[in-house]
Amino acid sequence: MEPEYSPTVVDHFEHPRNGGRFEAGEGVIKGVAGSLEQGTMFVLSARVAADRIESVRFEAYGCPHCIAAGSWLTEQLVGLTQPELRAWHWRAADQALQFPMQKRGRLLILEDAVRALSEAWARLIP
Amino acid sequence: MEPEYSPTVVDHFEHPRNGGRFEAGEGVIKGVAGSLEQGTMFVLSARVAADRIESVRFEAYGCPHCIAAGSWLTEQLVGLTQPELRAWHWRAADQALQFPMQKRGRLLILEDAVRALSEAWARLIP
Amino acid sequence: MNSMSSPAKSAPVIYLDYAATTPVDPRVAEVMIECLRPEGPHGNPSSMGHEPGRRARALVEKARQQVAASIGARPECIVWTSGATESDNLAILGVARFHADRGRHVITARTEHKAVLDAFKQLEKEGFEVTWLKPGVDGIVRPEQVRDALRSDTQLVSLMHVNNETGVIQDVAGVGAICRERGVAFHVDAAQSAGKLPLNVEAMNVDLLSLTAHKSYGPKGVGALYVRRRPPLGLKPLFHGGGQELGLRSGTLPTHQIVGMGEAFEIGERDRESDVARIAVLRERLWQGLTAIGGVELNGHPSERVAGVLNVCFHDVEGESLRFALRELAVSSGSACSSGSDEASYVLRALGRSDQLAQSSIRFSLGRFTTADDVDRAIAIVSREVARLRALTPTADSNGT
Amino acid sequence: MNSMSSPAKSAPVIYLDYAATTPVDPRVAEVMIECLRPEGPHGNPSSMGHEPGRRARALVEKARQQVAASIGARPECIVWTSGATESDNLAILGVARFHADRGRHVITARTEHKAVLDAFKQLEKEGFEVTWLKPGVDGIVRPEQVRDALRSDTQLVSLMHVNNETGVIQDVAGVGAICRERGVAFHVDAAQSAGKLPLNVEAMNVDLLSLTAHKSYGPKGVGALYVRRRPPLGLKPLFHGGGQELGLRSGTLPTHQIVGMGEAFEIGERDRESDVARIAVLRERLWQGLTAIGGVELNGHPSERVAGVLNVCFHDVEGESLRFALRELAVSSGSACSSGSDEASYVLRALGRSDQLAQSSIRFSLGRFTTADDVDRAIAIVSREVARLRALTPTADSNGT
Ligand SMILES: Cc1ncc(COP(=O)(O)O)c(C=O)c1O
Ligand SMILES: Cc1ncc(COP(=O)(O)O)c(C=O)c1O
Repeated sequence: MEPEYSPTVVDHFEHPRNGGRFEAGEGVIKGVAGSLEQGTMFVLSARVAADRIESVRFEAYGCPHCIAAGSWLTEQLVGLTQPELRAWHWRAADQALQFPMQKRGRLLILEDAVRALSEAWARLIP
Repeated sequence: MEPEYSPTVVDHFEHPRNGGRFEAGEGVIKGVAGSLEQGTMFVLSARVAADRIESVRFEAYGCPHCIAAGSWLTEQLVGLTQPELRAWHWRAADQALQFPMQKRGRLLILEDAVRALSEAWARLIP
Repeated sequence: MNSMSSPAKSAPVIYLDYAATTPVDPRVAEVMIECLRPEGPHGNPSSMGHEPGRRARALVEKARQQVAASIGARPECIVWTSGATESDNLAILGVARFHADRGRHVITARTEHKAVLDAFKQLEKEGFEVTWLKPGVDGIVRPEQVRDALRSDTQLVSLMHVNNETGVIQDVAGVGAICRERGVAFHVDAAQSAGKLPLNVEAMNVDLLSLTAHKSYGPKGVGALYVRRRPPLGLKPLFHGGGQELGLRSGTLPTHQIVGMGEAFEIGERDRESDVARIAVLRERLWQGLTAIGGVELNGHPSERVAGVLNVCFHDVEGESLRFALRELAVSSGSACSSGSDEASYVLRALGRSDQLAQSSIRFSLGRFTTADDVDRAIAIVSREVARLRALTPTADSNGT
Repeated sequence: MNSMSSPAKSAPVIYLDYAATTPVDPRVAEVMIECLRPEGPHGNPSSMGHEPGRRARALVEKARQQVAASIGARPECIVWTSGATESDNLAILGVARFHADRGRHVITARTEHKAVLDAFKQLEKEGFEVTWLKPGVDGIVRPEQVRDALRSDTQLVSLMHVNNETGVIQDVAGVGAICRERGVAFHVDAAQSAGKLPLNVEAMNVDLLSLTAHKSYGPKGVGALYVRRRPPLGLKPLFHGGGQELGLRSGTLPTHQIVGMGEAFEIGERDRESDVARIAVLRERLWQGLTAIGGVELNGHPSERVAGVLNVCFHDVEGESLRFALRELAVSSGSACSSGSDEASYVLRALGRSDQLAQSSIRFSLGRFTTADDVDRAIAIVSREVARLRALTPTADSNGT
């Protein structure tokens, strides 16, 4: 059976928000997880100012749910503090995008990317 | 496969000549062979005058080839002498009506009826 | 060899062979034709990855519901096949082979369709023991016969609903109750009953039910097997491949055929009562006409029969000549389904008819498009020809030389 | 669960999935529709006792000649089936089971259609030993591989003519010569080659050949098996019943389906060269358009392939997203015939493609009704969507955390 995609997934897949990445530089952090070989990979990059995330970009390799999740996430993370970012949980994406059960593992890769992002931020702060 | 019938068979089957039998009486002879149970039966009856057959009637129970053979025979036997009748052979009917191979046995029943007719005639002559 | 078998007569033949196959209902033909058009749902129903495939699939699933509804089943219990022959084989060989280690005794009746008989003969070759039930002279197998034949190692009982030659109806619900009680799988060949009798797999306690479209105004070459799913019934497929139909029947699903069967079965069930009522009247009219000829007898039970079928034997007329004489009528002798053998019908023989009477039997089967005029012309032809042939039949006193 | 899978986009999809199934050619539909009309040949082709039956039979036999002529066979060697799945199973299980006592070794290739693979897997369960030949990266099994695999107890070799996923052509004549020399039965699945390549069972030394109508502009649900008759080849039927088709395949013959297949095959052979020439041009146009995108590779041999099929893998695009992005195109990934599983194509895996590349492969298959405009629109869509998705693909330097 063809997997079924919710309207939100279709919308983000068709019109991804904030695709791409920021040039490395002042206030730019990056979080990567997964790999092409694995079939799912996320690259998140964010520009932070003071203690909040200002904007986020994503790259993704994966199924439409993954592409949509990357896109969706870039909007969700804006304004978060570092502790808020660290607390981010995959369930938020699942609720919004209704991942099919057998694809949930891919959300954990997304969570890993967010965690990597928050760690990069942590490294930035001191 | 449906058995195939030659035009002669169809003609005689559709328009049997000389169906029925003569009332028993002076100069009337009868030859019977086969039975209903067997699936094939012929009753030949003939009116003889001097040393020739004057006319023949038939009854038959059997497949279309048999009905046709009975009908056809009534025309063939007219004018025969007793020795000629005795010499009658099933091949004549086979040639005229093209019996399928597996039905040839039924012609032997017809030959038996002719033989019985000729024997009845022989019994009449002395 | 001269070949000269087509009727030289001019009038079109009167079709009274609905039990062999029916014309496709124009309403059914219409929906099939839609499927065959360039703009039709030509995708492969297994190609769920694109719209043409999903469009075809949706139609297949709609038809599945139509067929399921007509037998009181859930749609997921319907497996599409190429016809009742395949359905019978899938049911019988499938269940017996799957459960072979649990028991090798199976039961059926001598008057079943060849598709059932020959599947059981195949099982015999594979080491199964078959009990061949003999019906009474009325053609009916009593449920007690089944009860008596059941053993601890019995795996399967197969009994047809309506006999294709005589139209006699079996008490499948009675047999179903016994089988269910004993936990034995029960298969019913319902090729001849769809659209003629109410069918309900639950009420009849049926585990497997064979259907075909072409006896019910649908297309030839498509059928279905109902397979009980709760509790699931193990079944070995007859052939293997793409895994369609839950692996029970691989092969590309023929959308137009399935759509035709669905429509035919929906119409068949919706119009069943009025169809049956009309056909029963015509059948009665035919029967009255035939009995008036004299020397005719009905084959099979006088009342436990479907409306459309009348199997009659004619005394004192040889079978082949009778059939040839009646070639303005499209009727049948023996089973039309077994390709034209000349043997006496094994079904009528099992009912105790002599070879000779069996051979002089004709099955008249009426259907949705039969008219009173068809029936009256048929009566006239039969009366004329039987009289003509009987006039040539030697009378009893001629016997012996 | 929200279900929301149908394309929201407006334009009708571009059908490039002819290898999954073709639309019915209007000329074929026309002769089929004639059969479905009330005044059509609605009799049962087995009812040789009456005119409606004989009329249907005559059409069935005419179609048999049409199909036979298209493969250089005598008509009596054609057995009607429900499609290539059944034909494959009848050939493979039929021959192996019939001759099981003479030897239990059989040979096929890993890239066969599921209908062949699964029939061989069934043989394994029945105690046969199967040699699974591995093709080269070009998809081709060399005849010498077959020669090397032959043993004294080899019963059967089965090799497809044209692969359904890649379009690659096998040297069946080469394999046929070897099998004939060694007296081993040789089966060819030609579902994908009829109307695309010349077919001659004599010249190719083929003993059994599977055909299906729905890949060649005929209806779904009908096929044929060519079975060599001189010397006769023993074959066990898959199912049993009325004894149609010389006992090899029981069941009422579906006149309209068979007539459709006959017409489709006659047209297919008559128009083959012009069809192929036209389609080859379109295929080349498509290939040029796709290579211009960059990062695309052809799957299978570059020239030993039929005109209509182009199986292409796209680097740096994930498969499921690619397919969803291309949903304005009716194309296929993996085999369309195995009901929509998400696994990587076993055919492409056998050709040495990684799971990932196999999953990012798309089969474009063109046919009689494909236009240059279809191709140009398809190129535009693929270019746009591949570029769009690749823009989101992380570049190599992002690896690692
Ligand atoms: C009772 C019964 N079972 C099975 C069949 C076989 O059906 P099909 O022709 O669809 O294979 C028929 C008729 O042919 C039948 O009358
Ligand atoms: C090579 C090949 N063999 C067999 C089949 C099965 O044919 P059918 O769908 O007619 O059963 C197909 C396609 O489905 C095929 O492409």
